[in-house]
Amino acid sequence: MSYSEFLGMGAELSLMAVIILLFIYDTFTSSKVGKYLPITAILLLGIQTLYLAFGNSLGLGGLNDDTSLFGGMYVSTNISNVAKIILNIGTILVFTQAASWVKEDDMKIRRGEYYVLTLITLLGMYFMMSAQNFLLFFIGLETASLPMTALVAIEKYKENSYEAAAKYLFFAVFSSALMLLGLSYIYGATGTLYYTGIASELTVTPLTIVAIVLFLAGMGFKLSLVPFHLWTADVYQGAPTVVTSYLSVISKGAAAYALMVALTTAFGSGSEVWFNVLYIVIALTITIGNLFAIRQQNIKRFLAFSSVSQAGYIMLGVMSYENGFGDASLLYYVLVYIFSNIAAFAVAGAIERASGKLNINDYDGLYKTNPKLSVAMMLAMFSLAGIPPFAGFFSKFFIFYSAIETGTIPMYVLVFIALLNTIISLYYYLLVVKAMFLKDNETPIATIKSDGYTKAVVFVTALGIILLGLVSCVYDYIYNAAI
Amino acid sequence: MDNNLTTMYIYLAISGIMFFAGVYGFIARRNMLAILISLELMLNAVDINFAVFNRYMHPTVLEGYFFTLFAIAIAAAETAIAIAIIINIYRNIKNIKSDSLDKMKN
Amino acid sequence: METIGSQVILYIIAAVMVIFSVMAVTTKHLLRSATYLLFVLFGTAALYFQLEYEFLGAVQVAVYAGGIVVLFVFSILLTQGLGQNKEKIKVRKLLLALSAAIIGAIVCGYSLLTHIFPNSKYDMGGEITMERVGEDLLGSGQYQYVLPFELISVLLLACIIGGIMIARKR
Amino acid sequence: MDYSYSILILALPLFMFLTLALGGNKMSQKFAGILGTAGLLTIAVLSYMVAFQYFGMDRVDGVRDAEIAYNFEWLSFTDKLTINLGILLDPISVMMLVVITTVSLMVHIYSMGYMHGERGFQRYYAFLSLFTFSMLGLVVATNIFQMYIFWELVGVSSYLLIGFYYTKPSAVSASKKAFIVTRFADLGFLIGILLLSFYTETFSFDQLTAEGGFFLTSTSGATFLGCSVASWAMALIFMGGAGKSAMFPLHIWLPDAMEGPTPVSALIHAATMVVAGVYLVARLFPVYLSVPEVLDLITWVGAITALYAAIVACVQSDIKRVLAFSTISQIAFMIVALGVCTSMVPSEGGLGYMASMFHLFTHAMFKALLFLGAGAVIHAVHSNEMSHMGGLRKYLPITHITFLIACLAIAGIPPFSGFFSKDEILAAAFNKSMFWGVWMTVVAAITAFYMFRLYFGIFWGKEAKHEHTPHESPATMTIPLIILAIVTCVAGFIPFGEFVTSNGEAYHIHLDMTVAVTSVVCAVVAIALATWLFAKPNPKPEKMQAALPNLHKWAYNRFYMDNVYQFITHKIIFACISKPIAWFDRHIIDGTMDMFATVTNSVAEKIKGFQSGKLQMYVWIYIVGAMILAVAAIYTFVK
Amino acid sequence: MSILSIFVIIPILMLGGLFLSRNMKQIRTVATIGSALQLIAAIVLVVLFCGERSAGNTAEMLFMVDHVWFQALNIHYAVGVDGVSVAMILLSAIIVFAGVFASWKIEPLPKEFFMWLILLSIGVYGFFISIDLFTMFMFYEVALIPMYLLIGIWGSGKKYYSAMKLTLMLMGGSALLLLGILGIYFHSATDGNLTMNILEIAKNDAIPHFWQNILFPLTFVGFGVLGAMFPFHTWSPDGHASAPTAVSMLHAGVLMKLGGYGCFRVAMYLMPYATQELSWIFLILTGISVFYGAYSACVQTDLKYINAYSSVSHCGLVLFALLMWNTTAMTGAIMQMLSHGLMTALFFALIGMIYGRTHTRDIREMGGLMKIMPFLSVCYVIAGLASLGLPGLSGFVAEMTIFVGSFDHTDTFRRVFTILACTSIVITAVYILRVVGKILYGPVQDQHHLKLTDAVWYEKFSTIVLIIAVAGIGIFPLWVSDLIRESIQVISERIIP
Repeated sequence: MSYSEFLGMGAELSLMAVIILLFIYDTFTSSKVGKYLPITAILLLGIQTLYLAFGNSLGLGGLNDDTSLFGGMYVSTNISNVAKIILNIGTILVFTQAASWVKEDDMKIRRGEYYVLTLITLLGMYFMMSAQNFLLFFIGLETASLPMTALVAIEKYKENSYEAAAKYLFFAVFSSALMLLGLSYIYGATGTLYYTGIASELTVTPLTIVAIVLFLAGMGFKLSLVPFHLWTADVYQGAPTVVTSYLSVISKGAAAYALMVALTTAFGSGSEVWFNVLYIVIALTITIGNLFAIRQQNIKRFLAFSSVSQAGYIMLGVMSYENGFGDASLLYYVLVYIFSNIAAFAVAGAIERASGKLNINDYDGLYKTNPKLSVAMMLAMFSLAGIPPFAGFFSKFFIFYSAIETGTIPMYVLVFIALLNTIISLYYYLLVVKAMFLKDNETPIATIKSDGYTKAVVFVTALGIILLGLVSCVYDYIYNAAI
Repeated sequence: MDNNLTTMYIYLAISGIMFFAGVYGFIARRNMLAILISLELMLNAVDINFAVFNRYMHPTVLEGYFFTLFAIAIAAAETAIAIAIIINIYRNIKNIKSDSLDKMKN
Repeated sequence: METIGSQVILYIIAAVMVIFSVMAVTTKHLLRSATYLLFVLFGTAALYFQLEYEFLGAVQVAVYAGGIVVLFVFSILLTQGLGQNKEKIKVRKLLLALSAAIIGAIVCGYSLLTHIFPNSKYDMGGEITMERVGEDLLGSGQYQYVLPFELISVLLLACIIGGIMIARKR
Repeated sequence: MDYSYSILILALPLFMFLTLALGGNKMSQKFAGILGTAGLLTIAVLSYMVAFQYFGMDRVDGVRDAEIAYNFEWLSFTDKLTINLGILLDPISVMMLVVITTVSLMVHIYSMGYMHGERGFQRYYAFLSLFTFSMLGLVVATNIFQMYIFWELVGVSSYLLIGFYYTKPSAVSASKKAFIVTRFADLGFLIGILLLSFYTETFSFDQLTAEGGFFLTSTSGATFLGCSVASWAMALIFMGGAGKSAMFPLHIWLPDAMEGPTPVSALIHAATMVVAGVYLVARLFPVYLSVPEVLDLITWVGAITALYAAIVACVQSDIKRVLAFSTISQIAFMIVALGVCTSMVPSEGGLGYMASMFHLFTHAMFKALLFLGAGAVIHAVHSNEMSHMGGLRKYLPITHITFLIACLAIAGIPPFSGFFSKDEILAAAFNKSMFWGVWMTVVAAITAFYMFRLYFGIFWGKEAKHEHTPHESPATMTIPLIILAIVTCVAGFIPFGEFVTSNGEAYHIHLDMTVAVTSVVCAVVAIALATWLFAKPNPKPEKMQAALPNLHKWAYNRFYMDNVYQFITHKIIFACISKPIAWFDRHIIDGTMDMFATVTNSVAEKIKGFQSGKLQMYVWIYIVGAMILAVAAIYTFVK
Repeated sequence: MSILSIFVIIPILMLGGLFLSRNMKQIRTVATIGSALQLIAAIVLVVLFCGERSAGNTAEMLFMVDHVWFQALNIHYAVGVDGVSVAMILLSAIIVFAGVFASWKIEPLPKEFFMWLILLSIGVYGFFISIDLFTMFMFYEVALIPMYLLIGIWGSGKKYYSAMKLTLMLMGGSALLLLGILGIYFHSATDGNLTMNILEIAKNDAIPHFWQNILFPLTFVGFGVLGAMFPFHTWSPDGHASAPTAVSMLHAGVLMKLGGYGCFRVAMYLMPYATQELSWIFLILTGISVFYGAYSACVQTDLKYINAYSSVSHCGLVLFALLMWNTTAMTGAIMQMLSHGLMTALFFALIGMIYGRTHTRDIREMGGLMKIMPFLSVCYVIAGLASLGLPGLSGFVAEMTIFVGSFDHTDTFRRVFTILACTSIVITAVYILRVVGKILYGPVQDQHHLKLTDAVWYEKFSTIVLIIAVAGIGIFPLWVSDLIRESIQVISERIIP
């Protein structure tokens, strides 16, 4: 029993430290000092991110490449470290976005909880991504989803918030029950829950097929893959915008990475099964997500369906697990997606807070009154749609690139379906642009005075959207970690 | 087929029936607490699976055993949160019917 | 290991569990549902005992039967007025639910039955001593679970925070 | 020999065009007119110099060598096929230079009076210069593609000049018609060029017409629809010529083209541009000789046109139209003359070539004179209709005399120039066969008839009422008339055969007395008939008209050729092709594209219901979806 | 840093300058100076290029620069030009320059307008200089998307619909393209050294025939959509009709050329086998385009629709000629691109100016404009004459080169289509003269029009620049054709077995 192994988990320990510090800070400070909580959270997380990024090269320890701890239950690699950094960046952005929200009277008393719970979900995701054992994976997953329920319900007296929370919770538990069923079959068939063990024991029988499908269904819930996505729109709409943006990017990104690790490591010998199931699921996800998005009027629902279809694109990276580009492209996609989606949610959130308006129609003529927000929103839309020179184009291209590299005709077909869907998606993204730039409005939303945090997040995300693609070092960084 | 295996199937059958009874309840019941009860059935059924597989198939190490143990804890945590939310809903709208949760739709 | 007696007991437990789990989801009275659930949970504990997982059975009884069901009962009493505790199920919904359950059951049953399990190694496990449970739970090697144990403590903490935050008045 | 100054013949008019077009608005009308005329005078002088120099040159081996004064590469398609721009001087091109510059000079002078005070006077002179440039470029072309280029340019200048009165709808539609019809013909020309050049791998005239059957050897064997490629190519090229020269059935644009100012009609639609077709055939004559079936076709087209136009001319009342049909008919004479040739040697069946060129030359002069005279008449009475004229000889003495001279010339009365040239044509036709001889003699007679009908109708007959007394035109207009009349009188005595023959050898013109006498007798009879009918006001014409109502009606309506075209363009091309295509595009093609959008949208609308907001429904879909996937996977992967 | 990158850098600097501009004057200054610099750079490029060539530099592409961009994915920022790209760059520079003047008084949001316009031009230049498939594709899409806003904000008529349709259809094309490009890339070498560099792909010539037959249609149709190939042309009439003047100019003048350029640079150059195998299908389609566009134009009543269909016809001719894959026809195709670009830009500029005055584009409601606005009318006639192929203007040389080249095929199929294509020149004359006759000539239709004024200086400047270019090519075609031919030869020799 050597507990020194805990010291090998630099990422998780440092995050835990951040959580504890924030917890103490929130609990034991007066409200006067307490108002600095947002910036403290951002700074602490920032420091932790820096540690993740540079700790190794500075010799701080705890971040060794390819550490396998606790009897192979936990593995930290360069690429998982990069994935954590990416999630951290996203979380920092969300926190920045949240800063002006938690200052509101209603939220003031719950801001401590907000930060602590969010970071705990993040911790759960860390474990989910580093897990090499389905028990740890499952606990990580639950750590990521159960506090999330509380977060969804955080504006608990708002009409939609509790409804969203209930839906999310029931759906989450139901899906984890199904996933557990699947895992139990896996366990029954292979006799172990360690990824490596499963990989060597797994044979394709009806039982394992059902197990894999159920596992996919469980993860499909987190990623909002069709047909497991139906909660998405309702929850996104009902949850506070800040939580929605966290839910739509960070949680999704973590799940995508964790799913990829699980599928490629544990279910590697059953790859033909999940490959084909995922194939159908991706095609459905991209298409159905888009079809639903077309008709949405509420911007948050709209973004929900858009994120459904984006999840399909992310999964294309999983499909190309065989080559080195798959995980790099997936993570890069997630990173770009984080920036684009947070930009969109930040703008939507700012407008919602200032005017209470959430309908796309209300955005008519927005450019006249709020040019900067409109431009940021437009960049986000273009990036999501994959228009160059914005980052979304690069991430889409790379994900298609990695998907096609497998070289089979079905992958060409799948990419083709995805490409056709980019056209549909462009249509509805342009609807937003149209509302903001093209339409005239008698009573446009009045000019919004944003505070520094909102400005910062909009600026940083917009900058990210422009630069992430053009500057190749980002992708290279991820790719070098992946190989 | 060896006897033990038959017994295992009995266990699996029980858990299976429990699980899908839970599924039935989840979809059919209107009361959120009833739905929660159904969920408990499902989780419980899965726990049985793990324990049974551990005992009958792979008894040398206790993986299923511990999975069950942790799953029970998670189920408890989940119930706590769920009940908190249900109570919150009750406080807001004075009922906990699942069909009242359809304010948000297309 | 298998004795006639234990077989008979198993069948009885099985019958009880099946009946009560079905009744738990079909009865119209919520309180009865909770009670039936309690029986099922006890039945599960009994199964664990049957499998010679005594510790597991004990935890089951303590956590589930002792904790969760009580929680259920309280919240049922809290949220249900006396007249409200009956509910009707629409036929359409019933059919939907049934179809889902039956399809699922058939798929899972088929897959379980067609899977060729190796011969049972029931006897190789031996008795689970508390020492072993303790060591495995807090050990850091393979098949030892200190990390999940620590993590789940965080999870429970988060759930407490979340639960309080939602349930408290402010 | 140095012909380097000949470049000025092309450069000057282009320069004039640019000057007048860009700076015209800044100039006074008078200055513009004088500038244009002076420029043209210079060009004319240069052309005469070229003619003197060229024809003064000694023959080599009995023929005049073609001189290529300039030839530079303009555009190269392949290694072999290059468009050169250059100046080719040979007997016919030099002859054409003289004709064009002379007539153009006359027209320039004449227009100063005729167009005096018109809005857009400067533009008019600019266009005239453009036309002169294009026409000169056409005749000196060294290769068929250069010819095509200038061919198009003359088409455009013609278009611009016909539409000079652009506020007049009839002028606009006439110009459009002229351009499109000739453009259609040019399509044939172009395809012909493509065919020809593909097989011969050259555009250049001297290679195409080189002796030794260069053309034939390279195309032998290739056939299409029963005719050799050579025949097709040459027939298509002739189609271009037929369009420009208003041969039946592509003639319909020319009568309408009379909407342009009358001097323009004189220059373009009588003397120069319309003979481009004849020139084209003459230019490629050695090649045509190698495809006799095409020559037959040419003869037939020419003969039919000649007869058709002559008949129609008999009943038209608009004097410019009569002249237009007369032009068509006369050009057809030249075409027939070329068509009846059977060899390169003038004395052995190659007479027609010389005759054709000769007639081209004389016709240019007297037809220009006729048009300019008609212009003077119109200038005086402000109308084109014969019914508004009559008895004008008193008021317009100079015009009257010169017009009469021209009429006699065209009727083929000696000693006027038309007699000599027409006589050669008839002789050539008789040489070919009796049939063609008789046919053309008849047409010649009809020519005399309608010309004198016209003459009497204008200058004799019943005097129409005039708002103010007609008066003779100013000197700028009469001087060209007089000059041209003089030329008409003497041109017949030019020993044309010395200069221009099919093979370049000198040929001494001698009259074939039988032919000459016959034709003169026929002409005189026809003139007498016209005199009897039209010299004095009398009811005889109406009676004749009543006697042959259908013929008159058909002839008057030009045998409904315009209606046929109208039908084809409006009812078939516009209504049956364009409109359906446009409809198809908007509704089927575009509709399909829109349909993708509509279908997507309506599918989105249809499936909206799945997002019902009901948690349990969601879960149902979730689990059933998962199970379906599982079943599908089991079905696929478990054998 | 090569001269080529200047074409991307100048517009980027312009974007910055526009961003900082405070008033109309500054905006105009930036736009004018920037576009003039581009034009100068383009001319300098032509001179340098010709200089290099005459100095005996026979490399396929000149001024090549290659920076590694995404190492792992073999994506480079690689630029280089041959004669064709040089010609296209010059074309773009001229049209952008004229376009700036044509939108001198654009309202509302002038700053944004110019910024989008310049962004569009970045895409165009970038596309023409790229020799890396990825950068090429990226610039291609950069050029497409500003169209949506440019039409949507500054357009007229049913602009939302048109803008959306245009964008979506073109994006549909680029979806096919992306698939094609990836396919090409992954078959670009047999030895595993995959490359995105067009020259290297061509050198390797490793794409299996089976894949060529799949990828060729993808890329060809992908680019063909932008080249207005039947039946994917319907964005063009609506799009052009709704677009503001400068945008129509740029779009018809330059953007549609991206399609043709891409067709031969990517589809045909890289997949010679499939070009031979499949060209007949596309010959039929493009042949239909030529014919169909011309006939449709005959009965339209909206000036811009007429021109749009005319563009369909002319651009159809470009693709048609490319598919004839011999040096002459392809040279003609490129010249037709130049010619069509210039004259359509001229057309759209004039239509915009006329529309700005009369507020109608319906030819039935106009007449006698020659009297009212002689300058514009004369220019319109010149544009018309160029369009119907008058010698001395650019249309003629291009069309003739095409026809002579196309006729070089002896098989009946191609012969017949060539002759059909030839007939389009007659139809062109019909619809051009119809418009000229209706709106410029004849009596004045609407008495209100009598008060209208003729062009002002910036409008005149814009049109004159274009007319000079049109006439320049028309009168001195040899240097253009020589410039293009050398580069085309390399490509056509790959295709011709």
